[in-house]
Amino acid sequence: MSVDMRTYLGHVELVNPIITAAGCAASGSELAQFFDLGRIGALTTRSITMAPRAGRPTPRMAETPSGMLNAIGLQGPGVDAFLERELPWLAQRSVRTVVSIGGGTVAEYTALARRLTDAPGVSAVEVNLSCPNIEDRGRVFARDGAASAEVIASVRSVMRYDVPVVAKLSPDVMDVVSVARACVDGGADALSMINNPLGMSIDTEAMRPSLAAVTGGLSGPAIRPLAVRCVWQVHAALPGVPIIGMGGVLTGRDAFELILAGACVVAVGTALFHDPYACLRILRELEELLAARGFHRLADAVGLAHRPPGASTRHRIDLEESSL
Amino acid sequence: MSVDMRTYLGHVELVNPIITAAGCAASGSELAQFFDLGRIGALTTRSITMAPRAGRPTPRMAETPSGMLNAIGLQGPGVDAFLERELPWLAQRSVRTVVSIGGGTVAEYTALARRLTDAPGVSAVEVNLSCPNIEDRGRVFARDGAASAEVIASVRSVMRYDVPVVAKLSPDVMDVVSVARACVDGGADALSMINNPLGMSIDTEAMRPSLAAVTGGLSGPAIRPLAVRCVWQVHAALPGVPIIGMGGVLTGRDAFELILAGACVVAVGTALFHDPYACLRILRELEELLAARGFHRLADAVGLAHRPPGASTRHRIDLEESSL
Amino acid sequence: MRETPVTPVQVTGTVLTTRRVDAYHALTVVAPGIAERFRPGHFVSVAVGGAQTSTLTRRAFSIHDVKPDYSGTVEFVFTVRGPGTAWLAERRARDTLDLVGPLGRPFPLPRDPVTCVLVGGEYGSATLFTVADALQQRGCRVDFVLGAASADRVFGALRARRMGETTTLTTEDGSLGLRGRVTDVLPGVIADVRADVVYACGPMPMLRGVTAVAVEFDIPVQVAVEERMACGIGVCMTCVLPVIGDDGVTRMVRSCVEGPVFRGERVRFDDVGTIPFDALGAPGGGSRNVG
Amino acid sequence: MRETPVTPVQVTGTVLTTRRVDAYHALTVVAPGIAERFRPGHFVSVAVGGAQTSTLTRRAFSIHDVKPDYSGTVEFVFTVRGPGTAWLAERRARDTLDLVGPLGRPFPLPRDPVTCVLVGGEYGSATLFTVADALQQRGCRVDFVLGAASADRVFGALRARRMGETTTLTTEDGSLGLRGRVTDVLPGVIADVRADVVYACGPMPMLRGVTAVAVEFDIPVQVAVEERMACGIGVCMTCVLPVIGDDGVTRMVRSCVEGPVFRGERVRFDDVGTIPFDALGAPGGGSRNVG
Ligand SMILES: Cc1cc2nc3c(=O)[nH]c(=O)nc-3n(C[C@H](O)[C@H](O)[C@H](O)COP(=O)(O)OP(=O)(O)OC[C@H]3O[C@@H](n4cnc5c(N)ncnc54)[C@H](O)[C@@H]3O)c2cc1C
Ligand SMILES: Cc1cc2nc3c(=O)[nH]c(=O)nc-3n(C[C@H](O)[C@H](O)[C@H](O)COP(=O)(O)OP(=O)(O)OC[C@H]3O[C@@H](n4cnc5c(N)ncnc54)[C@H](O)[C@@H]3O)c2cc1C
Ligand SMILES: Cc1cc2nc3c(=O)[nH]c(=O)nc-3n(C[C@H](O)[C@H](O)[C@H](O)COP(=O)(O)O)c2cc1C
Ligand SMILES: Cc1cc2nc3c(=O)[nH]c(=O)nc-3n(C[C@H](O)[C@H](O)[C@H](O)COP(=O)(O)O)c2cc1C
Ligand code: FES
Ligand code: FES
Repeated sequence: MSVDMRTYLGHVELVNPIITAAGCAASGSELAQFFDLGRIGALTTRSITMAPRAGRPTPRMAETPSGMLNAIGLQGPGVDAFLERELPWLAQRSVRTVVSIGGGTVAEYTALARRLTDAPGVSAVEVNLSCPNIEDRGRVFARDGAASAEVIASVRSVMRYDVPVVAKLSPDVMDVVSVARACVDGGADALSMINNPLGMSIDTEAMRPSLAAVTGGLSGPAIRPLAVRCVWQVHAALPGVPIIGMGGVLTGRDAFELILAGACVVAVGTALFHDPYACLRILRELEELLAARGFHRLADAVGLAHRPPGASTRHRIDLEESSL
Repeated sequence: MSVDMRTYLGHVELVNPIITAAGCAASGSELAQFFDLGRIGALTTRSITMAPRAGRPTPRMAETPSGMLNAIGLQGPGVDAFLERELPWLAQRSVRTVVSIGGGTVAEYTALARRLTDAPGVSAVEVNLSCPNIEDRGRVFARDGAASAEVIASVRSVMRYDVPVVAKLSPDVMDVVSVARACVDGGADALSMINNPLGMSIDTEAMRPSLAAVTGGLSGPAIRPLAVRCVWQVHAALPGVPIIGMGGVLTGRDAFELILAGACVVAVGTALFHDPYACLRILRELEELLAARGFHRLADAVGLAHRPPGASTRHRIDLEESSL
Repeated sequence: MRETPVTPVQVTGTVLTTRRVDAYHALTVVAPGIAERFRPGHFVSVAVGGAQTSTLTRRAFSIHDVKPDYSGTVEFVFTVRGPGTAWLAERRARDTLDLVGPLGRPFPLPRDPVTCVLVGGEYGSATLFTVADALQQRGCRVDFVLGAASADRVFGALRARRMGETTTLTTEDGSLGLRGRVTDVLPGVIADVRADVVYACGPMPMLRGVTAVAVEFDIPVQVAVEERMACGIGVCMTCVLPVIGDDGVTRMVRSCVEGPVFRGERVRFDDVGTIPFDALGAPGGGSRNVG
Repeated sequence: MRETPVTPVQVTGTVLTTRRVDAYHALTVVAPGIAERFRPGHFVSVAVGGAQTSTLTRRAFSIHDVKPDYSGTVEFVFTVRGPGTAWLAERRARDTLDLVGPLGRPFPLPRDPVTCVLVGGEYGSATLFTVADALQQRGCRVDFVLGAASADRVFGALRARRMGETTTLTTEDGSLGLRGRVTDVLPGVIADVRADVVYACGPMPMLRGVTAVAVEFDIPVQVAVEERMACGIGVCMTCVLPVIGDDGVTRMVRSCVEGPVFRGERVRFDDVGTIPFDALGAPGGGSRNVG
């Protein structure tokens, strides 16, 4: 039962494909109480912003069927405090760290990237494109391929060549493949999907929106079918681009589903709220599933569900046609 | 406990706001075994096409967390058989009928509408815009405001003036409000939302897509937060336009949620698969909820969650600021 | 428009007994409205997972037995496959269960006292005993052929031995009866007993094989198929398979309301999972615009 | 970065007993790891709905009691509000329950044997008895003020009478003790017993009122707040409220890890549900770019 679980984001090797999703693991120290963060592929930070942010008013959360809505509003300490306290804490413990960044203008994203360039301990930068573009009437970058590409190109141009830049996509678009392609053309080394689709719920007692912010991001198993579809479509169109898949992963089976669709890394978000050990459990379950199906390497399973109807699994594995 | 449950789609009065969703009640006779169809607001037909259609291969269904994926492919008897057998059956029983139509070109939608013009028993026409536009590389009409508006304008121009034309929108767009606005500008008397977002699941045993059609439409409670958000946004932007809300309604509470968001009619789809009596149960629960909260008229609850933070419910009801 | 012969009802029944039968679970549920309307071949659909469940679609199970106790009980037999059946396996006496039934078109019964071979695969055998009962009441001779992968998955062997003139068992691993499949022994049984008709319930590949045998002997065969179902009442269109109609035209028909029982030779087994090019309404097919 | 003083653990505990206490349900669960780490004021979070549940977020409950039986049990008391608590109310002895705990910062205890008034509202009272116990072990005097809407919602009146020097009860409908709210009687109690410190747990409006009274008397007050929580372990950022830090700066702090116990006067009760303009990182606030 020894499966080679290593995977790659660009040139960065991760010991295994299970990482935390942005904004779902706070500063890292909270989860470190439960397990050694070095045992997972990487930790993704919350989306770091230039200034400290107090976020949105409460209620920030509402439960929905097999999911939840959140409207946190990128609460965080700002990049200075992040570089002073949170990143060094992770670096000291040799935790592979994907730093998520969020901004309101291309310039702000770029400035953030510049601040990260010399910081030790940045394994990759994930660009959270689901932020309102204050120069385009608050339209979210991720909904517009050109705006997304501009952010990515600018971030890519200032980041160190050996730090992959990951573009995080939203499902709230007409055609996720065209946004993905624009980001790759703009220089993205990898893609990450999906960020939360926009949802809403109403408190039928108060007869008001449940969230103070009215709308919020939907997460959890409810959105997994959207995540699988986005990963599938993008992997089919851009088979060479590494994908971080996420959206409603609760179990090893769910992670395997995203891997079969084309993800080479799987991020766990909402499941962490339910089970602080979720990442390790999912990793174990995934490894067992792979072993039970005779895989020697995780890489051989990536995108495997795309093989043509007649083709057997063996065939694919023997030819080592992995998409990595 | 007597609440006035009447509601209006344009000038068409429905005895109550609970109707079936397109494609979820087959020809009507199947549900008629369980209850008198005259007791619900209306029955929406499956999307009628010009020619008979065999639909998609099986498996056509996969269960997902709090939802399901379907890829039926508009299986149906075609408009001739529909007009010969299904519509007369409904008309004989005085069942209010919303006829859903689906086509591959503007011309096909228009031809369908023309066939319906003189048919007795058509209360309204719902235009299923989530069909691939064969003149635009299969891009779904609903994803493009201009294409949607063109279909609506053409259908509107041939339908009798007293039969409302309802545009059915998809959540898989960058901005549902702009598509809604285009449809209303094109002549839609009402809007219906949401059709199924595109999803996918993979059978991790077979390591293949669960559906023969690979992707399918996601329905059920999982998508209710998307439906509430779309209804809310469109009602906020176009407060005078009647909205048929749908997406994951299982209970009277869920219907009330969509009504508070701005729907004046609520369609029930997937819930019918779980509970053949769903429409009547939801209607009863909704009426009880309204009565318990002191409403005398359903109309007073429509869009009520939009009232400004300070405003009380009473205020709204007293001024009869209903959005109908 | 074909009317379903029996009007189904929805009932919240109480679980009376639960039992294990080798590899299977069996639940007996008090459901008078369903028991009273039951005819052999009917199935029920069951809501699973309880109040806050994330599993929304009903699960279909053939009715194994109905009894008059407590104004009417139904029993079904199942194997644990996924979350729904796992949840059902945890039910205990006095729990409530939401059932809709009886569903589907039952097995048509011959008018005359003919000789019938009843073929069951895995839990499919569970459906056959009420059929056998009805046949015997009409003076028919009944012979059983039951098979499964292994001994613990052959359902109802004892009861078959009690009821049938002959009972032939097969297992793929040889742990009970003859090693092999039911289709290996079926020709012999048909010839020996001079069968007039075959009734079959089991996995689709078995039904295909059984149908082929019956066709070879030129005797009628009634099969109860199993397709993925979301509603069981004919409204969702997920459970279709290609079936040749009386007019010779292939249509994608719903197995929940137009089946699950079909004349075997009418089912295009080789084309299940596809839309045959000559089916009514097939994409680009010649039958477009055929009413 | 503040470290949570106690490391929480996740345990799958067995329900030992279930009981009704007036309007409330109480569950005792065998959870040695949690019981052993417990300090008064801690809470647990509970997974609800079973294997296929659609309710994904954990539910938070104050720990009412811990006992050494079966290597350690914890008990919590709850009222049925929505689907999660409805499901919990259906649990029976021997069912298993997935708990994470102990969570949060417990009540700080005074070094000296001072006089403490413990104020509880509704099920908030359930938290106070382990506090009272710890205080009495340090030689403190304990007086109770418990209130609720009606008699059946006043939790622990009997136990308070046994443990406290004095116990004052209030109900809004006058069905038990004095008609009114705890804040109506609290000034009198504080004055009578010459209280040195107040401990409070209950609904937010009550905590605000209790804090105002304590501030008026210029004595410290420790309140355990209740905010909507999704994770309970500090990773989701949903449970924040504006709290003034030692440096005088208001921050949106997580009540699950930095609370639920706070010094009352530090909580900006009037601004709960908003981002005060002067909070660190408030939109457009003067504190932008403050590290
Ligand atoms: C007419 C009919 C009679 C049946 N009788 C029996 C019986 O007597 N005993 C028995 O053990 N099983 C029977 N089945 C199969 C049974 O319905 C499935 O095993 C069961 O639905 C699986 O549910 P699950 O949650 O365990 O699995 P999952 O795979 O998680 O089910 C997911 C979804 O797929 C559907 N599904 C999955 N497999 C099947 C299947 N084989 N047939 C239909 N729907 C499926 C379920 O209804 C559900 O909607 C019958 C099926 C049909 C159509
Ligand atoms: C630190 C703390 C201690 C608590 N102690 C107790 C206790 O001892 N006894 C008791 O009866 N209740 C207690 N509560 C409140 C309890 O958590 C809620 O009543 C419960 O979560 C409601 O769940 P539900 O499914 O019944 O309701 P729903 O309203 O359906 O819950 C939906 C979601 O909102 C959250 N939620 C709803 N109300 C609250 C609330 N008031 N506080 C926190 N989250 C909420 C739930 O966790 C869930 O995620 C406590 C809350 C906190 C934060
Ligand atoms: C509470 C919460 C906070 C989140 N914060 C961020 C964030 O700061 N940046 C980001 O890119 N995504 C954020 N996300 C989105 C997640 O990273 C993830 O894309 C999404 O939740 C889907 O995965 P899940 O279903 O496993 O949670 C957040 C999600 C949640 C639930
Ligand atoms: C099996 C199935 C078939 C459907 N067929 C159609 C259709 O023919 N035309 C259409 O406009 N919508 C169709 N829909 C979409 C529904 O009408 C509805 O918009 C959607 O399912 C959301 O509602 P629900 O969650 O209550 O099912 C179908 C949905 C399902 C589940
Ligand atoms: S299962 Fe729904 S139509 Fe047959
Ligand atoms: S509940 Fe998640 S941070 Fe407090």
